[in-house]
Amino acid sequence: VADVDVARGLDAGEDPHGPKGMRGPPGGPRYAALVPYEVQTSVFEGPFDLLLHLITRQQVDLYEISLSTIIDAYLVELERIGRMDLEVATEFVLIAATLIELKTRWLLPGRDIDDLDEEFGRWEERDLLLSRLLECKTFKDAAEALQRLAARAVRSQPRRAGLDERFAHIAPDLLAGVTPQKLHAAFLRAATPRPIPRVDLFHVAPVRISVQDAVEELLDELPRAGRLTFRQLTTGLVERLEVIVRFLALLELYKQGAIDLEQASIFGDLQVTWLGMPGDEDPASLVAAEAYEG
Amino acid sequence: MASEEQRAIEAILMVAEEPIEPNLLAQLLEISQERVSQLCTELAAAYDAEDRGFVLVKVAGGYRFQSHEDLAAYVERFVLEGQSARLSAAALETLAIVAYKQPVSRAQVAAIRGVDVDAVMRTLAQRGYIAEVARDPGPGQAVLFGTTTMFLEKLGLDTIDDLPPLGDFVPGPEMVEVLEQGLRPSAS
Amino acid sequence: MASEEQRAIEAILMVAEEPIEPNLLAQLLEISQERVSQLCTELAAAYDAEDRGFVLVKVAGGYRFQSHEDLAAYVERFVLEGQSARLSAAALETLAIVAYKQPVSRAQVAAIRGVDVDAVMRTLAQRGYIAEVARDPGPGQAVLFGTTTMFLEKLGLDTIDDLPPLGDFVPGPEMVEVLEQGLRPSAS
Repeated sequence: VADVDVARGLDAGEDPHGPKGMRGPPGGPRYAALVPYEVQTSVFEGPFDLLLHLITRQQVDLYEISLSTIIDAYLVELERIGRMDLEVATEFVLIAATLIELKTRWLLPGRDIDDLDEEFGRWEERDLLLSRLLECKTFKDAAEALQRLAARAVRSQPRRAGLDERFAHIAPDLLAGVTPQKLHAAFLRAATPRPIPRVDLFHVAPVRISVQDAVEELLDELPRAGRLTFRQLTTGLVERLEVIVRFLALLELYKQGAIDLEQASIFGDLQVTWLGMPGDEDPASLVAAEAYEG
Repeated sequence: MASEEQRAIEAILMVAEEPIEPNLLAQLLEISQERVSQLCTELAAAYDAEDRGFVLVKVAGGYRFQSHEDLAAYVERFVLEGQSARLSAAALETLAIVAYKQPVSRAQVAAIRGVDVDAVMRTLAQRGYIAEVARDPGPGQAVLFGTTTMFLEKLGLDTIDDLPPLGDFVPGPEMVEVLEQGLRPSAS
Repeated sequence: MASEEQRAIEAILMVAEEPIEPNLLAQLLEISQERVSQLCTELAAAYDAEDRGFVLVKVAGGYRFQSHEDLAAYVERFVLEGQSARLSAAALETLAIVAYKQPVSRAQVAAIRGVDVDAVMRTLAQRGYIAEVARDPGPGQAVLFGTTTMFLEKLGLDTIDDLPPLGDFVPGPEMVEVLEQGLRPSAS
């Protein structure tokens, strides 16, 4: 599943031609059945928003829905909006990547498990996701309440007239002690450009990293370190995509039994422990098994 | 008939440019803060009884005069300038998280939203709704954000405790059911 | 009980920062100027009868609320004790932008400062340090601000050209853009 979807999601995001290039596949009958698109929302506010929408409006089962369906749905939404700006494109790549991350988390540790512990683990994952969706929904509704309060408050305007001229003589001289030099300095402070916010350039300068490369890097790093946290492993990575690709690489190694993963608390740092190469497999074969690109 | 103390409060609030805290009024009138609260409550009730076009309210910790909400249509044109643009849905949700979780770090907000919130947080800070309020004492010393006095003013709240409780917005059992259904692994 | 028309006048005068001319009130309420005068006289009489701490007066050709003269002592005390006697760093920066870039609109100052500057601009104008000097010829006709003679006196300057020169200071690109866009003549 992941192979196809990773490729499509990122290709779409990197396409410099905008909406024309982003036209998703028309979608088979399955797509039409699962996602009858009658969307009121404009742009989804992140992956949880999209998931919430898909689940509550379409009543779909996320395990049944393929990632490509979700991405198609998103492409349909983008087309409906009828415009393509950088923000939307960035958002799209982000959503696609995060969905891949979420989906991979459910899929990689194995679909057919007999082990009870693992089965429980899957339920935990599901509960975690459920709790995050509920949290997302809670703040969405809270935001609407804030909006209503603000809309009501704006109907009453405060008095701001201040002192009238009768009191001008006693108003303190606010300019006492202000010299032309101080004013000059204040201007320079105000006019000096503030640090320009870093612009995410996913869509114009695609990050060319593959999970394969990431696995190789990890195979180099992990045996030496033995035990590391995910945070340590991703220190210095600037792009979110790089972090996600590293994460996918870790899952791959986990699947192969080369590492163990532990997370002490929800949102806690992921502890990565090197277990050694499974069997007498050569690291090279492990790398070769990995084909998909990020 | 308004008492001398009530008259003094009316006069001061008439020249004030922002909500005036009860302790300042108490100091200026040389009376207790409790007395100030009582007098202001009486004044507000009197304006209400007389059906005045203005009200006396407590907002962001202080008292101020403001136009009656019924008359919004008449005062609109006086407040056009400086009327700040509406917040986007993303900004509002981020603001809600900061309001209810404060003090909160950027990373904590991002974890809840599931997306990068840097740009939105910057906008909210620039527009004066949120501000850095502390540093996380833990390692990394992340900047912690909270809402501002202006946030309270914009929402017409006296204190942050006047926000509707977050519990009011926790989805009901039907919604939980729907979400749970959606996340149930299919038999394979 | 105040009538709906009286209530509307109260609401408008409460939020107005300048005396409001009777013809503007007449236009907003869709009634005659004579009726406006009559209503205002009635309101003023009511406040007087209730012995309020504020009065409704006609000054400079318009109506406004102001504190009752009896209570000047309280207002003076409020001014002296309750208000900060120094310009904040933010206010000083705002004043500096107006001084160096005049004539400049509120929106341009806000764009350079990156924050809402309404309150600060209002205070600076009330204190007589800055004033409206022109209208942007472009669409929207934004009010343009500049510094006053009083500002020059306070800083001991003869003319505005006596401010320390900006020399080879190069403003950031955003600022150049802000200033160029706002002041570009329309339809050229």
